[in-house]
Amino acid sequence: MSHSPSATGAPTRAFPFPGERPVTPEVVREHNLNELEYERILEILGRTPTLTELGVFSALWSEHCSYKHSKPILKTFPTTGPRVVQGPGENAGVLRLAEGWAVAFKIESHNHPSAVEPYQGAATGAGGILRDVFTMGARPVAMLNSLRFGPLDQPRNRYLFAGVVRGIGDYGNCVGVPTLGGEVDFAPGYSGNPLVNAMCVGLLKETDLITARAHGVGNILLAMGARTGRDGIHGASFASEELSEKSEARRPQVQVGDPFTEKLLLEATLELISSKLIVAIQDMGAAGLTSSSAEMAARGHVGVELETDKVPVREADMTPYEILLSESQERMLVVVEPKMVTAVQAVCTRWELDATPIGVVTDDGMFRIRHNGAVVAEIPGQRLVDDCPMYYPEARESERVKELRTAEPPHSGAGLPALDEALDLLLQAPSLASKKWVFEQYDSTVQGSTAIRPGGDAGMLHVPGTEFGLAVTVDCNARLLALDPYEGGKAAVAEAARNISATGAVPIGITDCLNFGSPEKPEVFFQFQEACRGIGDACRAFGIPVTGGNVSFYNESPTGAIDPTPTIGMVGLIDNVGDRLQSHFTQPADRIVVLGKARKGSLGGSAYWAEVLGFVGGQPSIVDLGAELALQKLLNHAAREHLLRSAHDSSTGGLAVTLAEAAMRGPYAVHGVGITVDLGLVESASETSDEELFFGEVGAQAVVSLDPALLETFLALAGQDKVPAAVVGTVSDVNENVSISRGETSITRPVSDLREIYFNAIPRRMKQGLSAKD
Amino acid sequence: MQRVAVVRFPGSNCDFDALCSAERAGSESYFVWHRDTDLKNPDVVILPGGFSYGDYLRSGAIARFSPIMDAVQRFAAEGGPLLGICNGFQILCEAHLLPGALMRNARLTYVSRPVNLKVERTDTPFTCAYQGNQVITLPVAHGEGRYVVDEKTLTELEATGRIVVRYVAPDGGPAGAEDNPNGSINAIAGICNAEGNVVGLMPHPDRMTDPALGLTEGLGFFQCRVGTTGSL
Amino acid sequence: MTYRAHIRVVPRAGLLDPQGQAVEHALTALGFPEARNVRVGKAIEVQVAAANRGEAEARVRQMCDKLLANPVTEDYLVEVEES
Amino acid sequence: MTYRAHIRVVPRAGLLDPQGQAVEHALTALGFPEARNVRVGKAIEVQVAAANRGEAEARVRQMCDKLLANPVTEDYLVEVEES
Ligand SMILES: Nc1ncnc2c1ncn2[C@@H]1O[C@H](COP(=O)(O)OP(=O)(O)O)[C@@H](O)[C@H]1O
Ligand SMILES: [Mg+2]
Repeated sequence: MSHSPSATGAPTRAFPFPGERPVTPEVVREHNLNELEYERILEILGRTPTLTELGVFSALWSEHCSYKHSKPILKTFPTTGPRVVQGPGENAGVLRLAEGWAVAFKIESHNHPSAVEPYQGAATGAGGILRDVFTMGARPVAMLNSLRFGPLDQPRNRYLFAGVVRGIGDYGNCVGVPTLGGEVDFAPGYSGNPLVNAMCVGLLKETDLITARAHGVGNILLAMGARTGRDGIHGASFASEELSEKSEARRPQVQVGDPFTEKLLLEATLELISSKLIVAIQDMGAAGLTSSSAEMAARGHVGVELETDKVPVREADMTPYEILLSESQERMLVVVEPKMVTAVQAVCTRWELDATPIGVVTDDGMFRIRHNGAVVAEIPGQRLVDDCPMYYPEARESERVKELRTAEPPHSGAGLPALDEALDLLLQAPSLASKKWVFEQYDSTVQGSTAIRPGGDAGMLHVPGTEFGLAVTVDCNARLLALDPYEGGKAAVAEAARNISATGAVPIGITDCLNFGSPEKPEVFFQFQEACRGIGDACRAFGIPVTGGNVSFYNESPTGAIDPTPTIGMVGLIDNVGDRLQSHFTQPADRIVVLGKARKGSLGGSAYWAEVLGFVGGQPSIVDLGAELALQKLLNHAAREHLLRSAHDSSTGGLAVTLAEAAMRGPYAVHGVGITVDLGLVESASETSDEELFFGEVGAQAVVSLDPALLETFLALAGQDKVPAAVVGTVSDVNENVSISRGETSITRPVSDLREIYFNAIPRRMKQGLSAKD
Repeated sequence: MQRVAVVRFPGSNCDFDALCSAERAGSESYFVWHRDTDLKNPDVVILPGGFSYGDYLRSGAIARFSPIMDAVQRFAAEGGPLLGICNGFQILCEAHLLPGALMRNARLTYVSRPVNLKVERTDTPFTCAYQGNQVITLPVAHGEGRYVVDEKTLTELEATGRIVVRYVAPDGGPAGAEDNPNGSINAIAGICNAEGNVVGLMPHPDRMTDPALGLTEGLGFFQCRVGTTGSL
Repeated sequence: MTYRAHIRVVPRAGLLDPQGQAVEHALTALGFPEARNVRVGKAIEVQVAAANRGEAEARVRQMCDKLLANPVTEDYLVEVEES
Repeated sequence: MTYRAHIRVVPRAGLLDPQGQAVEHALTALGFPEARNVRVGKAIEVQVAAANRGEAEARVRQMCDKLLANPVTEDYLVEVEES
């Protein structure tokens, strides 16, 4: 072993752990490190790494931890603003609210683990995002989830869907955090590579905010929570490769979640933070002890020395390599002043948790690991975390997509199904149908502050002891992104903002979960780059920051890359929860108003073409960010003034589906209501075909209902805010017909039939109760 | 002002909900940790909802042995008003303070939704604020809420009016399959002991007490004052 | 001596077993029509130190009576083997 | 012939078993300190019609592979007896 000084000047030396394999080119490849990266390692160490060191590098330099393909692009997001307390880079972003309150929120993917083991994969995904939020000192008050699966007619997809939903539910329900929203979409591209994105929202007093920066040379590192087993070793690099036979083979031992221990960790962590007993705390997530210790040290510009033999383990004779890379769940790494250790341990004991000293903060900047005294890894810490090579891959749009944008659906004119037939087909498509089957499995009322449950647009909670509330949503229409990633990226932010605004709240920030295929494919990287540009532009137009997020690349299965799916998680603020709007029609004789315009050529990438004509193509609508912003302002304004009885944003499926949803009302309403609507009155209706008018996905559209007596005031307000507003009809009595017309053509269906279709679409397909694994 | 003790087990997650519901109803409420042995002379004791000990093995099976439970048993035996909500109800059954058991929902999945309930007993310390046979809507959220009990006890419960709340149709009529969220026998949602001082139910009154939201149908469960029976 | 106890906790005969029914349906749907009377319960494995098998079994039964099975809804079977 | 199959589905060795852990702690607290390595899984009973015991067992194993056990997280044991 050479001892030539490393580039940092500090000579590093480490001895292979007895029995450890020597580092050969094959071993390097097994660790998903390329030549450039290995060269860099040799240069940093000035010698050949030990296997333990190689494992550490491969984990921290995996896409998941290093963002080596995405960092430059992510830098283009707007991340500042008057509310921003903590932007990207910490466990979660934090925005200032009022009265000393702040909100911490973050979204994470757990796609690959869920593809292998849906129940545990999804459960541990929920667990991880909860920890990201409570390690900031915030109490989790809401969860959301964004899911993608292949079509439900394949048993494997039903198995994954059922397992994922049960996993998310069992975990969040046990910890006691209400799930207030989410989305589920089904498309062929996700067979074999489902997406499981979980978002958590937490509340804290700004004074309790704590960051994961180790400091104070001589301070003690404590391992807190569950013992360390061989779970998920190399999960981080596993998440950073394509799913294949090979990855099946080197699949890490499955991580098993324990929500009970998580709940104890949550309470103990919040108590430790609010009582100011600790210096810093970080969850041992991807790459476990390695990333948590290395990142906390790098952020604080200090070194760490860990003694892996002191780490409480679940299984006999674990090697330092295994202990460092284990992804056992429900573990935290805590930095504590020596004089505080016993006080901290007392709190943990009360919550029936272990807290064991396993290392110290040092002043030499080294990431040093000892096992039974011997140094098995010694790496300059800052370089370990910061010096992974960055990549600027080629970006080129695929020719196929260009062609698809200009393609036309097979049938047209006479060949088209009747409009009411089309509406039925849309309402029974699992992607559009009610997600009751899903959200009934999630506790949505625990903590007693739920203002709006799943089933409308955004969810909402009341911040106890104040007047204000938070609205939360996750949205992404991947079909639009597949056809036009830039407009699709804008559309995802715009739809999330419409969902927030439809409740009367004002958008204040987003977190994003960027699910894409392999960035090494030019057409995928093009999608990534363009989608991010769209997201950034939309946020700038709306004046809201991106406070953090997560990148999930390599979502590829034998059938190729998934549709680009950058899920947008958005938080909104409503000054008085009493002003909130629901999305369903309530009172007979209320007037119905369509906000926004109809547009020619608004069927590109629409659900109508996809679900009814089986055609995915065309140019999606260009998102008019100015019109979106005007609509957001109007809805918020009208809610404040108590002018509206309901508001529902119009997106997938267009106006006909939006009106039907509002008329059917929620799953627990005894009956739906009838409506009589003439869409011919919508602005620019004359320029559109019936299909474009009824099912076009235009953007900047919403459907509201209100007391006739308030109509004039509201229309005046809409005029001021420059939002087209057309009084298109009225709400009739319960159980009557949903009748939507333009001139001669019309849809007329009993609302009870529509409810039957819409609410049973998914239960019908999931009947078998238990689905086989394949 | 009455004192309400809320017992916290590891895994309780509706402990704050119960505490602040009691406060909203004008009580002085405080937590008692499951390892304590003294309830600190309360007027009322609440076992809150949640997943005590993760609900591992059976809901409430492990919590029932917590050190505090001796004091709870004594409090109940002396006629003290004791309320078990959701997991609290499961613990009361495991501890034999109430008859029967709560098993996995008939549909096998966790169920979170609003349900319609008829308040059939209004002379308990927790329902005296409601009118006889009043129909209220409260949320349920549980995986193991299917009430089962042997024939003999069931007959006795019905005969002696010990069904406190029952799942019903929206119009107050007998529950159909859709109205009974877990397949409980006789659509039983909550019961009381022979003396009427111990009440357990699966639905969550503690989640419907926030005036700011205008959702206060559950507040009644926390409004009775010791000694009062019949409506306030 | 240490023994390994295999405990089966099953729903009381006569009691509705929705899980068993669901499994039976699924099996039929998957091409196992010959599967009948499916019951689903818990399998619990415990390692116990005891002077002899008889004592081991007696202790395990106490564990079942006290904690592992709910007499209202469940029956249990215990098998003990040397380990 | 009809046979009765007793299937035990238990968490894979090495995998965390939170439920087993919780039960073990509870047993210790309840005065059963001799209880160790507690694992909690599923006990499934199935009645099958088959030509002979060998076939019955083979079919039941197929049921386990296809539906009853999750190979990623669980191991299973099958015992078949005449009924
Ligand atoms: N996975 C899920 N978890 C919780 N709620 C969900 C989920 N999927 C959909 N929902 C809820 O169902 C309602 C409709 O969802 P969606 O069809 O995505 O509405 P939109 O198209 O307006 O975003 C929303 O309230 C949403 O929160
Ligand atoms: Mg919406």
